[in-house]
Amino acid sequence: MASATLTAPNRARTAAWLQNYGVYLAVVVLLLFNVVFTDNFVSAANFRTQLVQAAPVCIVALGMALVIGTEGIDLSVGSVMSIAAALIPLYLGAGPFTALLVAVLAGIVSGLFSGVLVAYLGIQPIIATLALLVGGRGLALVIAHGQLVQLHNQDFLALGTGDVLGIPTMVLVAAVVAVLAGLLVQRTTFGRQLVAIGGNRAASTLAGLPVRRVLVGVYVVSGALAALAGVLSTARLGASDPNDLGLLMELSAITAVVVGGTPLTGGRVRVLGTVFGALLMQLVHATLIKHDLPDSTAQMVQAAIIVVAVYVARERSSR
Amino acid sequence: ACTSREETPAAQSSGSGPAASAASTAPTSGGCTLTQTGYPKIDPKTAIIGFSQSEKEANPFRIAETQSIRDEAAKLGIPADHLLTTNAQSDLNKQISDIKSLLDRGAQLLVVAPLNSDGLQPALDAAKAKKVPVVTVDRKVTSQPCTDYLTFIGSDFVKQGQRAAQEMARVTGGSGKVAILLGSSGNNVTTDRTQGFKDELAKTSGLSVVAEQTGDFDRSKGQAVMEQLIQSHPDLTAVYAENDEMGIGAVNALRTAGKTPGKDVKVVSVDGTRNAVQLIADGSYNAVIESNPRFGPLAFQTLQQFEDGQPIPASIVISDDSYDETNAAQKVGNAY
Amino acid sequence: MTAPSALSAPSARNAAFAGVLQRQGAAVVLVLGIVVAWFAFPRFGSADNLRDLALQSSFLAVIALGMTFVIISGGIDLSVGSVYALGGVLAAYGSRYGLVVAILLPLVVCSLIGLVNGLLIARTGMAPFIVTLASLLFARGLLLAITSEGSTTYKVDGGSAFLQLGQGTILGIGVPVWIALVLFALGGVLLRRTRFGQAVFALGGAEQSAVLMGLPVARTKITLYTLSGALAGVAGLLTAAYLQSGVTVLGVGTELDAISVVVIGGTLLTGGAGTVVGTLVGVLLRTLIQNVINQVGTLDSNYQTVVSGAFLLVVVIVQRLLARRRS
Amino acid sequence: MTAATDVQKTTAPVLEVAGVTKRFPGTLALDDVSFALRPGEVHALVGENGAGKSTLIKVLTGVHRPDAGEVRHLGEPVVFRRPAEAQRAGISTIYQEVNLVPLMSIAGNVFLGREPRTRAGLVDWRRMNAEARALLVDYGITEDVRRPLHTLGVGAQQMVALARAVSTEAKVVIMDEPTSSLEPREVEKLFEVLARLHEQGIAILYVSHRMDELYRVCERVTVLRDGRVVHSGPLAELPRLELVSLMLGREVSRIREEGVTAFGEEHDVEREPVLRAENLRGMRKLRDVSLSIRPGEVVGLAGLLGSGRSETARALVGAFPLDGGTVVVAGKPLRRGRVAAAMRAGVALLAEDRKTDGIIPNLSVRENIALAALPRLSPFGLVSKSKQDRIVRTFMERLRIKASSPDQKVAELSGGNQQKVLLARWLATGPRVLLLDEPTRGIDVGAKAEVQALIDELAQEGLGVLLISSELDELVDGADRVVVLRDGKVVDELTGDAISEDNVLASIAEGGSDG
Ligand SMILES: Nc1ncnc2c1ncn2[C@@H]1O[C@H](COP(=O)(O)OP(=O)(O)OP(=O)(O)O)[C@@H](O)[C@H]1O
Ligand SMILES: Nc1ncnc2c1ncn2[C@@H]1O[C@H](COP(=O)(O)OP(=O)(O)OP(=O)(O)O)[C@@H](O)[C@H]1O
Ligand SMILES: [Mg+2]
Ligand SMILES: [Mg+2]
Repeated sequence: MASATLTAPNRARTAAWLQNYGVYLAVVVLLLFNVVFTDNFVSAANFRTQLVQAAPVCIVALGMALVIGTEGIDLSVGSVMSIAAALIPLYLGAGPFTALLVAVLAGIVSGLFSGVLVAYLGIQPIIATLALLVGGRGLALVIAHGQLVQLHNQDFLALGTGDVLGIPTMVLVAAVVAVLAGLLVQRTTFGRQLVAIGGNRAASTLAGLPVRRVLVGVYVVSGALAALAGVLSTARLGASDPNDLGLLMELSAITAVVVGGTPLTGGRVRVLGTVFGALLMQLVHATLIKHDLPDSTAQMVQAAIIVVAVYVARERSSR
Repeated sequence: ACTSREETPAAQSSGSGPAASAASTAPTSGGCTLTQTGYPKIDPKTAIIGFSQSEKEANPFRIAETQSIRDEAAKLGIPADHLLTTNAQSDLNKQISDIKSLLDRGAQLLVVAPLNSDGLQPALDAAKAKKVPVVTVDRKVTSQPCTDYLTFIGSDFVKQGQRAAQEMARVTGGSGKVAILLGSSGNNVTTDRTQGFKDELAKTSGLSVVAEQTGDFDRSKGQAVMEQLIQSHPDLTAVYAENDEMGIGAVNALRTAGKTPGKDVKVVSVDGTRNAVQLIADGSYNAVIESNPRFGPLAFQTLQQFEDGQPIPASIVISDDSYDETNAAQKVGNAY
Repeated sequence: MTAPSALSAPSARNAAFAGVLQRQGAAVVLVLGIVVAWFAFPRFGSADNLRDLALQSSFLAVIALGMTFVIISGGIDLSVGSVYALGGVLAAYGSRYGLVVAILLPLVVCSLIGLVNGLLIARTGMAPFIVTLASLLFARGLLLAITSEGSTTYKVDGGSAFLQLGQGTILGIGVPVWIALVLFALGGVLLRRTRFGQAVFALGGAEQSAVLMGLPVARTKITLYTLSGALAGVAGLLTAAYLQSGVTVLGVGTELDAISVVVIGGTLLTGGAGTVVGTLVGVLLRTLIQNVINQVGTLDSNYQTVVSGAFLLVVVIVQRLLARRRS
Repeated sequence: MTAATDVQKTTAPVLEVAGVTKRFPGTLALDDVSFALRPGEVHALVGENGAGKSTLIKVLTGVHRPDAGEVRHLGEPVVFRRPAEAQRAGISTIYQEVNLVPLMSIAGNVFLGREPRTRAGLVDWRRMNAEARALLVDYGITEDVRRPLHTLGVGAQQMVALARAVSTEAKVVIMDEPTSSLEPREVEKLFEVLARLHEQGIAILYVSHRMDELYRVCERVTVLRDGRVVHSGPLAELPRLELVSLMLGREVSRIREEGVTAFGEEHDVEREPVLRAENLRGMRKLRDVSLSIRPGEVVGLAGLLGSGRSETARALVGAFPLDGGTVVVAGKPLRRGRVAAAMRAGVALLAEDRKTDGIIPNLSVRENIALAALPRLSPFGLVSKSKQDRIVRTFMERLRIKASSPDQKVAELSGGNQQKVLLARWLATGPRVLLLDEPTRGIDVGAKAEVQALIDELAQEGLGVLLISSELDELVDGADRVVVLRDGKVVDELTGDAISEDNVLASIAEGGSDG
C-alpha cells in the first residue's frame, strides 16, 4: 500500500503524458522499428509513398474528427467519396476544376443532408449517416451506370500524381487541410462552439450557441473533405471507380481519429493527433505488408495495435 | 461508357466470340439426363427462367455476365417477363432467399452465379424439391452434380492460375522475383488462382515468390500494396495479379515509382477486361488469362440439351482465351 | 402534491403514448407492408414464402437480440458480423467431432471474444465502438488463420445430427426459427424480469448514477458483451448447420444490419430504452423489404441499396416525427 | 431527537477515516483528514464550496480511493472499491447531484439492484410497485410509481433518492446537501424521516449550507476548510457566527449577522419595463403568465416546486416551447424558440441545473466564461485571445472564482465556483435582463453572500433581474417585487412592504388576494 501510494502520482503523470503524446510516441517507435528491421525502409521514395497513401485517410479523418468532436459520427464518408468519384467523369469535359468543384459540391450536399437529419430532425448521427452509407454507394453506381471509367485528363491526373516544389500535391493538400482544421478548431468561434456542443449540448443551447447551424456545418465540412479525398484518390487511381473507392473508409477514419486521442464522447478535437493517428495506421499497414504477413495475422495485429493505442490515450477518470 | 457495354455481347453473339466454344470435360459414362433426374420436361423457350446474380453489376465481369444471360434470352425470343433476376448484393444468406423466392415466383429453370462455392445447399435443396434444374455459372459449388444441381459452366480457376504461371515463366524468361496480388481473403477464386499459380510456378526454378499480399480484387488497394512492395523489394521483376483491376493498379504504382510496367517489371493477371488487354496492346502489360463471363449461350444451350434428353456432363468448362503481346491488338474487341 | 399530479397525469399518458408509438411505429409499418405485399404480389402470401421469410430472418434476429441488449446499455458491438462468421466456421470444424463439440466450440470461442470486449470496455473505460471495431478485425483475422487464409472450407457431414439445427423443421417451421423465438422469449424475460435486465436499462439511462447506486456495472457490461458474442456464435452455428459448411465470406457488414434493425425496432441508440419485440419487428421489416424488392424483380441491383438506405431513413424519420409530435 | 443521544457517547465509531489525503490534478482536496461518525448521531459536515465535503463522502463510500490514510468501518480498516461494496456494508448515500435513472420508472429506481423477486427468481413487478407506492407515500409522493422518474420534479426526485437510500436498512445514511432542491414542505418531510432514522439508532452524516437546518437536526459538527478539518465537536455549543467564521477562516467581527442576506436596500425603479411578457402559455406547464421587469429592478418569482417558475424563465429566453404569448424586450418582440435571439436582445438565463444545463465540463474555466460572448470577442469569427483573456480575468477577479488557473477544467471546480463561472458567462455578454433560476442553490454561505451582493450591485447598475429562489428569505430580502405562480398562472404580485415571508407563503397557498 505504501509503495503504491508513493508511485501513484508518478504513474499518473506518466499516464497523463502518454495520453497526450502516446500517438506521437507510437509513430516514432514504429518508425524506429522499421528503420532497424525493415529492408529498404529509409529512402525518400518510401517516405513519400507512406505520406501519399496516408493523405486521403488523413483528409477524411480530419472531417471525421470535427464530427466526433460534436459527439457525432459520420459513417457516410466512404459513400460520399464514391459519389464524388462517380461525378468526375461526367464533368471532366468542362475541365478539372469544374469536376473538382462539382464533386466537392456533392460532398457538401451530402453533408447538408446528414447535418439536417441530425440537427433539425434530431436523428442520431450513426443512423442518419448509416442510411447514406447504405444508399450512397448505390447512388454513385447509378450515376456511373455501375462502370469504372478510365480517365485521361492530364491536368486532373496531376492532382493525384503531381508535385508542387517536390512535395506530392496530395500530401500538400492534406497538410493544408490539417492546418486549416487546426485553426478552425482552436481559433474560430465555429470551432470553439463545436467543441462546446460536443461537451454539453443542452448547456450550449441555453448559452445561445447556434447549435443546429454548427452541427450542420460540421457535417458539411466532413462531407466536403470526404469528397475532396474522393477526388484526389480518383486522380491517383487514374480512374473513377465508384464501386470500390472509399470502401470501409469510415472505419479507417474513425480509427485514425480515436487512435489520435479524440474521445468518441465528444467535447474535444485533436487535430495533430488525428494526423498522427492516420500516419500510425498507415505505418502499421506498411509494416505488415513489407514483412509479408498473411492477411489473418495482419488483421489481428491491427486489432491489437488499435486496442493498445486507444488504451493509452483513453480519458481516465480520477478515483 | 455505355457503348462498350453493348459492344461486347454483340461481338460475341455473332458466333465467333470465345464463349461459343466449350471444352467439355464430359465423363465417359454419359452424364446427367432428364430421365435420370425424373424432372418434368420443360421447353426453355416458353419456361420461366430464374437468374440469381451474386454481386452488384458494378464490375466488368458481372456486367458482362448478366448482360450475356439477358442477351441470349432475348435472342431466343424468351419474353422479358419470363426471365426473373435477383441480385444477392454479396450476401450469401440473401442469395439463398433470392433463389427460394425465384422458385416461389414460379421459376422452372435456374441459372445461378454462386457467391461462394460452399453454402448454397439449402437453395439447391429447395430447387431439387421443386424439380427445377439448376445450372451454376462461373463458380462451381461443392454439392453433387446431377442430384443437387445439373451442371457447372465456367472456368477452372486453378487452371487459370497455372496458365498465368506459364505466361509468367514465358514473359520473364524463367527467372526473377514475383509478387502476388491476392484477391479477397476467404474467397475460393483467390484460393484456386493462388494454388494453381504457385504449384505451376514451382516448376520454374528461376522464379520465386517474394511477397503475397491481398489487394481485395480492387484497383486502388492493388495499387497501394504494389507501391509498398516496390519500396521494400526494389529487385522485384514481376507481378501476378489475381484480377485485372489489381494488375492495372500495379501498373499505376510502377509508373508512379518511375518504372516501366511491362518492361522493368512484368505484369500478368487473370480476367480479360478491356482496360487490361488495351494495356498489353500499349506495351505496358504482359499477359492476361481470360476468365470468360459470357455464359448466356452455353447456359441456355445446356438447358435445351438437357430438356431434349441429352446427357449433360458434370461440368462444362468454358474456354478461356488468353491475351499477350502477339494478339492483344486484334483481340481487344473480344475483351469485356 | 395534488395540484402537480393533476397537471401531470395527462402528460405522463402522452409520454407513454409517444413511447408506444415510437416502438410500435415499426410494427404498424410492418403490418401495412405485409398487407400491401399480400395483395400486390400473388406469391407473397404463400406458405412457402412466409416460412422462408421466417427462416431467413432468424439468423439476423439472433444476432440483433444480443445487439439490443448492448444498445439498451448505451453501448454498441461492431464485432458481431465477424464473430458470426467465426462461429459458423468453428461449428463446421467442430461438427467432425460430434454434435456437442459443434455446438460448444463456437459458443465458447465467441463468448470469449465477447468476454474480452466486455472486460476491455468495463475495466479500462475504452469506448465500446473502438474496442469492438478492433475485435471485428481480430475475429476476422482468427477466422482466416484457422481456414488457412480462407482457403479451407469446413463441411458438415451430410448425416450429422448437427444439421438438424439448421435444416430440420418442427411443425413445418424451421428449427432456427424456433430457436430464435425461444431466445427472444428468454431475452424478453431477461431484460424485463431480472435484476440483470434492470441493470442494463439503468446503465444505458445513466451510467454514473448506476455506479453510485451500487449496481454491479462492470459485471453487467461484461455479461452483456459476452452475451452478444455468444448469440452471434449461436447465429453462426445455426447458419453453419443450415448451409452445411463453415462459409468464410459470411457476415461482412452484418453488424450494420443488426444495428439498423435494432434502431428500426425503436430501441434508443443512446441507451436506456428498448424492447426485444421491437427488434424482432425490425428484423421482419428488413426481410420484408428485401422480399418485396425481389417480388418487384425489375429493380437494378444498384438501386436496391438506394432503396434500402431510403427505407431505413424513412422509418427513422417517421418514428422521430411521431415521437416529437406526441411529446 | 433525544431518544438516542444517551446511547451514542459510549459506542465506538461506526465509520471513521484516519489521516486521509486525496489529491486531484491541481488540487489537494483532502489533506490528512481524520473524522469519526458514531452510531445514532446526526453529524453535520460543513465547509465552504470546494472545502472537500463531497470528496470526503466519496472516499467514505468507495467512489474515490484515498492517496493516503484509511477508512475504518466498525473499527476495522476497509477498502471499498466500489459504491456497491459500501452499500453492502450498510452505508447508504444520497449524493449531491441527484443520481437516479431518469428513463426508468419511479419504482424501478427505488428498488434498482435489489428488486423483489418471485419464487422463480424473476422481478416481481406487482410487489415492487406496491412496495414502492407504500414507501413513497411517507415521502409525500403519490404519483403513479410506474411513470418514468424524469417526469417528476427535481425535489420529488430527491425524495425518491432519499426513500431509496433509507429503505436499504442501512446502518449509516450519508446525505450530501439533500435539501438544496426541496421546497419547505418537503424539507419538513425529510426532517420527519431523519427523526425516524435517528430513533432507530442509525448514524447520519449530513451536509448542508443552510444554518437553520444544521442547528435543527444535528448534534455534532465537523468543519472542513481547504481540505483540512478545522473543528469537530458538539454543535449546540457553537454559536452560529463562530461556525461561519470557522468555515470561512475569517474573524467573527467581519461576518455579517447570520440570517440576513447580503441584499441591500430597494432599488430605484420607475422607468419603462425592459422586458414584458404577456400571457405565456405552453405545454400545459404554463397557463397564463404575464410579468414585466424594469431596468434596475429585482423581480422575485415565487411558487411551489412545479408551479412553472423554471419554465417561465426558460420561456423568456426561448428555451421552452410556447403555444401562445409574447415576450417583448426593449420594445421589440422576440422570435419564439430562439435562444440566440433572446441573447442578442440582452436576456440571459442562469439555468437551474448547472450540471446538465450549464457547464461544459471538459472545457476550461476560460472557455466556459467566454462561451456565450464568443461572437462578440471574435471579429470575423476568429477568436481573439487577448480580448477573451481580458474578460475572463475581469470576471474571475470580480466574482472571486477559485480555480488553479483559467485553464483548469470547469468540471474540477466545486459546485459554488461552477455557479460563479456560469454567472460570469452571462455577465460577459453584457445583458440587460438576467434571469436567475436558483442562483444560490448549493452555494456556501460565503459565496452565497457574494452572489447576493453581486445581484444587488448588478441591479444598481441598471440590470433587470428575475430571481427564482426556493429560499423565501432570499426572495423576500432580495426582490423589489414578487410575482407568485401557481399551476402555471400568475396568482399574485406583491410590492413594497407587502413583501414578507408570511404574505408570500399565503399567496402560494391561497392564490393571493385577487385570485
Ligand atoms: N473529480 C475531480 N477532479 C479534480 N478535482 C476535483 C474532483 N472532484 C473534486 N475536485 C476538487 O476537490 C475540491 C473539493 O471538492 P468537493 O466537491 O469535495 O467540495 P465540496 O466541499 O463538496 O463543495 P460544495 O459545497 O460546492 O459541494 C475542489 O477544489 C474541487 O475542485
Ligand atoms: N406535475 C408535475 N409532475 C411531474 N413533474 C413535474 C410537474 N410539474 C413540474 N414537473 C417537473 O418538475 C421540475 C420543476 O418544475 P418547474 O420548473 O415547473 O417548477 P419550479 O417552480 O421552477 O420548481 P424549482 O424550484 O424546482 O425550479 C421540472 O423539471 C418539471 O418537468
Ligand atoms: Mg459538494
Ligand atoms: Mg425550477
